[in-house]
Amino acid sequence: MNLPLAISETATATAVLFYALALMCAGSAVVVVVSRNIVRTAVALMFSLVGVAGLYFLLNAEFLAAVQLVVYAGGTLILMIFGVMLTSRSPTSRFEPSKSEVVVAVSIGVVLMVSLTAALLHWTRRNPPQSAPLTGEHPYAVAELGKALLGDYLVPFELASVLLLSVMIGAAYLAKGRRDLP
Amino acid sequence: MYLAHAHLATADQLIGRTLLDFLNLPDSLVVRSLFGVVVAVGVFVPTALLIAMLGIWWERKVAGHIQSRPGPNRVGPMGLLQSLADGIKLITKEDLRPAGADKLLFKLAPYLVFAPVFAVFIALPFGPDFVFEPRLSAGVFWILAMMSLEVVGVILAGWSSNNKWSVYGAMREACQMVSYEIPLGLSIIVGVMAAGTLNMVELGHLQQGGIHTWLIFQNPFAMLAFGVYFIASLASNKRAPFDLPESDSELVAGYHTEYSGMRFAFFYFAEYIAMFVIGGIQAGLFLGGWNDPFGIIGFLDARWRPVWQADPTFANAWPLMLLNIAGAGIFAIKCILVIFVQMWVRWTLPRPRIDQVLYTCIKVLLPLGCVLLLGAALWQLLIPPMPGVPWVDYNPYLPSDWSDKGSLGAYVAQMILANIGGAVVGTIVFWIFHARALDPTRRHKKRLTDPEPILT
Amino acid sequence: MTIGLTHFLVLAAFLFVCGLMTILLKRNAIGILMGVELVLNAANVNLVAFNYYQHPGSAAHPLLTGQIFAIFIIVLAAAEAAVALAIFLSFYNSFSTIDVERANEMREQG
Amino acid sequence: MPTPALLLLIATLLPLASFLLLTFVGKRMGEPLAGYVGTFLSGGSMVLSLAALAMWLNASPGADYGAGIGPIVQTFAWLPAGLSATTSGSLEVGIYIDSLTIALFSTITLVATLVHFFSVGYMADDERFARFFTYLGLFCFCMLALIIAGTLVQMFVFWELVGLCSYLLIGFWYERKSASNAAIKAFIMNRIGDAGFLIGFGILFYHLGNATLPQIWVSLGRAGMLTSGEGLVLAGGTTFSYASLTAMGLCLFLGAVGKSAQVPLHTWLADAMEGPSPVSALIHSATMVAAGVYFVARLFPVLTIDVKFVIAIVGVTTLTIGALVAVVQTDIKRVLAYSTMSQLGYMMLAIGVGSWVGALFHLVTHAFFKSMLFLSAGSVIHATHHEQDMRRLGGLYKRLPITALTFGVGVLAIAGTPLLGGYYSKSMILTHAAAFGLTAEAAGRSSGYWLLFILPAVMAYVTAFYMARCWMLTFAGRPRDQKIHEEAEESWVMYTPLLALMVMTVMPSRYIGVEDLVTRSVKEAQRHCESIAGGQPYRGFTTMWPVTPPTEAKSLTAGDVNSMPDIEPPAVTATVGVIEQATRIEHRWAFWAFAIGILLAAAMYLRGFAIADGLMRIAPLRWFHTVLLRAFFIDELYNALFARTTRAASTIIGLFDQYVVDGVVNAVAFVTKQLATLAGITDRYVVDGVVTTTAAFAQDIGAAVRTPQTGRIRVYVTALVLVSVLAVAVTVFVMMF
Repeated sequence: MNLPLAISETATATAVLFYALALMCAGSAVVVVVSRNIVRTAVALMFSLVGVAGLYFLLNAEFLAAVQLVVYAGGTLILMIFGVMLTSRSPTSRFEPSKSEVVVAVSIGVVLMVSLTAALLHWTRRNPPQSAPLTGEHPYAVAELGKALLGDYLVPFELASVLLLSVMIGAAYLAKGRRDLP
Repeated sequence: MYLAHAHLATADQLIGRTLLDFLNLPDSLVVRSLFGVVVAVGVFVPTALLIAMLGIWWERKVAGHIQSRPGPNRVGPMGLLQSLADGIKLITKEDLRPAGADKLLFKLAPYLVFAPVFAVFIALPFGPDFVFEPRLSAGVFWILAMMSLEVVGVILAGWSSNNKWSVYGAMREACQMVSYEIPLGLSIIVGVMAAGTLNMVELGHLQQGGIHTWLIFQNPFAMLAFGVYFIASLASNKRAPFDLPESDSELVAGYHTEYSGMRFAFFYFAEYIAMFVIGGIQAGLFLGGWNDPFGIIGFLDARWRPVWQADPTFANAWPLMLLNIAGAGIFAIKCILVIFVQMWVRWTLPRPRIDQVLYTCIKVLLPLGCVLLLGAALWQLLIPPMPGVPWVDYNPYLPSDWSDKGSLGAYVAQMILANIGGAVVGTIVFWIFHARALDPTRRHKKRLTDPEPILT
Repeated sequence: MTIGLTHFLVLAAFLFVCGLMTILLKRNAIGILMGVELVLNAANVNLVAFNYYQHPGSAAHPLLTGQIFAIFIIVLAAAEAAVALAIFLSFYNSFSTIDVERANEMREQG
Repeated sequence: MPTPALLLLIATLLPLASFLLLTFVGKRMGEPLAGYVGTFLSGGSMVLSLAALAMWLNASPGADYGAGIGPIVQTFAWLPAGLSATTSGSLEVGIYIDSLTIALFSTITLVATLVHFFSVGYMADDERFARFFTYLGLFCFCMLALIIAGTLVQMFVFWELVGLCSYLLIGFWYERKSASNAAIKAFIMNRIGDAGFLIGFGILFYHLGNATLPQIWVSLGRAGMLTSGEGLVLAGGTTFSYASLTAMGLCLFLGAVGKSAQVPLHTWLADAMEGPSPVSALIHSATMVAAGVYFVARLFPVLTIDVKFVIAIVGVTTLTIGALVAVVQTDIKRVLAYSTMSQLGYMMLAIGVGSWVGALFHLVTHAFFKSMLFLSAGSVIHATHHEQDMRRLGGLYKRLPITALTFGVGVLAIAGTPLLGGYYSKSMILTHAAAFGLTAEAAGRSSGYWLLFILPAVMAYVTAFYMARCWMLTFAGRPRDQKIHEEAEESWVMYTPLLALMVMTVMPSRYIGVEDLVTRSVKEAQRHCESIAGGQPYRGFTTMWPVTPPTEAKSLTAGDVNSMPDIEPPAVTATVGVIEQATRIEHRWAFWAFAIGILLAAAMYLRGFAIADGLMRIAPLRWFHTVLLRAFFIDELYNALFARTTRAASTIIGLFDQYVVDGVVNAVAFVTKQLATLAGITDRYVVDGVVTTTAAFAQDIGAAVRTPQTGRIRVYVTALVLVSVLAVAVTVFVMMF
């Protein structure tokens, strides 16, 4: 339903969407940190990943968003939940971190967040964006991505395929376990 | 590439603009958002529910006929309202929650199953303009992504039920789904490669020149890829014979053993809507989308659309609207045919073991998919396909148009393949009716299993 | 209000911090892996946002470096998750637990 | 892509498909299905090649390719790598297809298919049946890819790969020590040659980059007309001096020496007969060893005069040694191996004297009759349960009539009987050698140049003799081992390919167009080079070198002028007389070689070894026999030169080590020991005190430091993160304020 709209309205729509998605990402990320149940952690992570996929949509990276959903949410996360199922004796098994660890981790987090935010604000004030984002029809069509992947980035692409092959073999070998031993 | 950009730029505007003009509403963000919500709630939700209910009814009818019994026939004409009655029963049922279940996840899971399947409707093209978001440049991939999210809900349902059968179902679903996504993706790529686009609307327009321009008949590998996709989609939607996650003879009801009432209904709805969606992908990607086998819709579309684009008034819009409605009907028929085959398979074939299911995927479908991908790529390299949109850039029936662009080989090959495909389907249909005609039980008017009439 | 690069960067920073804290706090190995995934996602958001706002290229030749980096990172993350889970399974087979605190056999005892 | 090129590419890839298929499911297919699958795919390759041949011969007049019209040259960017300045910056691969390519494709695929089929019978009951066909498939793919290659990079890659296949197949029965030794020997000998190839290729690459064959021909086309001290000025302005051209040519030729078993790297070929007979037929007679000749022929325009002279000399030496040694061998396959070596020498000689067409013509005819001979020998060996020694054979024509027939036809062909394949090519080579002598004489050169005609002519008699001897000893006379004789039987799987090859040999090669094809390929290459060079006449293929510098009046065409009416280089008229004269000389001196040699052998070996044993009583002959039997002691020479010297050197170094070095070391040790005693006393009292104190200190520190080494990974991670975060925080705040 994309009729030509005034710029300000588009910006408002983007802002609304961004804050909604950001809330989803950040909220689920907090749940990931806080939750004591590993399966709930995984679910929260899924929401966070889906939120990031939404952000990709906002950034005109449709294909990347779909990749994020297929590979991360549909593949990696399932794998992790599968791992959880295989490795936990009871669904409620949980290991609590100690009080001191919580204190240390939280203080690290706060310090890092504060310093990163400060640096970011500092940096953006110094370096305002030079070029405006592209708008209009299909600025990042999938075809362009495909051409880039099989053109300029051919060698990394091939390397990644080799890596995946070796990972596949390695993972299969590791997970097979040592059945020859008693 | 052969992007039908001129079409896309306006495709989404036909309905929106015409309606806004008709209702005399201003074009603003609020109105547009409201419009989107109205379409989603007022059109898609009822459509989805209707599809699911009709699907459930039809499944029971098909099962009945395959097993030589009539199926539901008491509630409404031909038992059509049976699903509605079941729905009412489910709503009024108690919503049970097993002790020791993870309450939050247990409640969340049905929605997680249902929501992604519903989200697929964003990209499904019911007609050249009956699409919620026509400019989704990664449309096919988006559908794949959404279908792969569904599995999370299934796994959580199984896990949170705190029931061994459910967990087994969930684990089976996990490994089955993660494995089958690979042949699924590979076979889709074969189709996509023949077209050169991922956008569902573009795919539809590229196939509007009659049956021989449908992507399934682009090359022999696409035909086989269609088969691979069909099998893999059965598995990824946990349809029989790959219904291991809920296999009722061993796992009670698998991952949804503990569910009842409306939450159970959600799982059921999701399954039947997913069947429709899978049919929709097959129709849109391989079977010509909303187009009829003779290319009439495409021909009219190519005639009328420029008129409307030049002068976007309601008078010029309604022929296109009618065309869309016809297209939606054809699309639905194609989906229903695919669903019928799914059901046919379900009520015919026995269920394999989980290791056989994975064997089928890893050692049969996956290598086959790779070979098909390679073969399709080579085929296209050797026999260049026809570039451009049928009826817009060329006449799909005129060999001279094809040979002008050096694609005469593709014309011949596609014509041959289309005839082969038609012959195969025709043979199967003939055989079915032939077998029905020979069925001894049909000679009697009344079957042994027919129910006694209810005496009033 | 216009959404700019800074918004995305701050969000990514927050995700990064959350991921880091997950790594620090979880004793379940798979939980740690999830933290790593969160960290990688934060980096991806950064890359794509930079691509969109700082180096979009021209309409005729859009630059896609950031997106391509992100794709590679997703691929690598998937590979890493596969290997890590295989290691965890084998760890679980030897220790009957997934608690990384128990993996301290390399330490000199006593 | 033009259709013939496409067909040939698919024909190249089919054996690869066979290789891949059999690698993965070959064992499951088992015997004999795996063999038939390999045969089928190879046969498909053959059909495609023949189809390409037909299309090639009937190319439409308007096309820019076809027999006598022009080659198909296509290049593809393979890897965007920014490698060289002369090409588009990416490593390119390409194909070069002319009549020669297609002729060789047809030959190779035909022989390969028949060998595949033969092997189904020959390798029956072998435990690695499928593996054999896997290797054969890989070899065929590499060989065809080598033939179709358009750049030297590709040539090198597939050159090495055919070497690998040769190694694998020679050592196929690696349980036998001799087989695995022979494989290693072949590999090492080839490695010496390949080192030369690589160096030569490096010189070429330095000057021209990764150029395609026509580019090389055009850039260096005048190499054959240079005299020492001159140089070629390349397009980039750099100069390719005569010295480096010669060095390049010699190095590249060294590669061919290794592969084609020329002196001095020839010793591996006879040992390579340890491999199964079909392998000998395919690799070590028809295809791989001929690849060296093919390679040198492809590089013909860039060879300088000196290089060609060396090639001619090496060729003559090889053919002489091979023929002489073959006379006394008693192992049926070794006779054939030395004969192969000798025939390859003929080809090399032909290239050396500028008879480009003769060399490649002979290559093709030789491929047919020699693979037939080897397969016949294989049939004999199979029938006699792996008996290869002719002293225990004899009289087999009764048991193996068809094999005797095909072997006999092969003998006639190689001896140069008129109307058979070998006659035309051999007489062409000899004619050109004679023409070479005539030209040299006319130019006032030494009469030693006539040796390049005399030795080959004499060896033609010897060739007929030893081949006839081989036939007589195997098939004629009385059986010398009754048991072997009675058990011998031939089967249809084995003799069907033999008959097919016999048809190819009996058909007069001149009239089935082999020579014509080869001749036309020169014309195609010339036309293509001329179109690249902007219409200038190109004479890289048509110079004959002893007349230097080749002025317009004296230069000669390489091929038989009469069969190349379309090419009219300026010097044709001047050469007609020479060629005719040379033909007369050749007819007078070498025409009856086949009859004389065969009759002599028939007379001598009619009663087995009786006459030969009589001759052996004469001492000088016996000595000569020993020299020949041990192949001029070249293996022993290498052993003495290289192996023994190395061993002797190591012994000497060992002695030096033992007495000189050890003595010094011992003396030093003694002194050290005395000093150490002194130092020890100091140590115990002074240093130890300090050390003990330090150690105690270090231990305390270590204990303190060890505390955080908990072995718990999360603690480490926390510490790591803590420090990094602190660093980030400090940096940020320093930056801001």
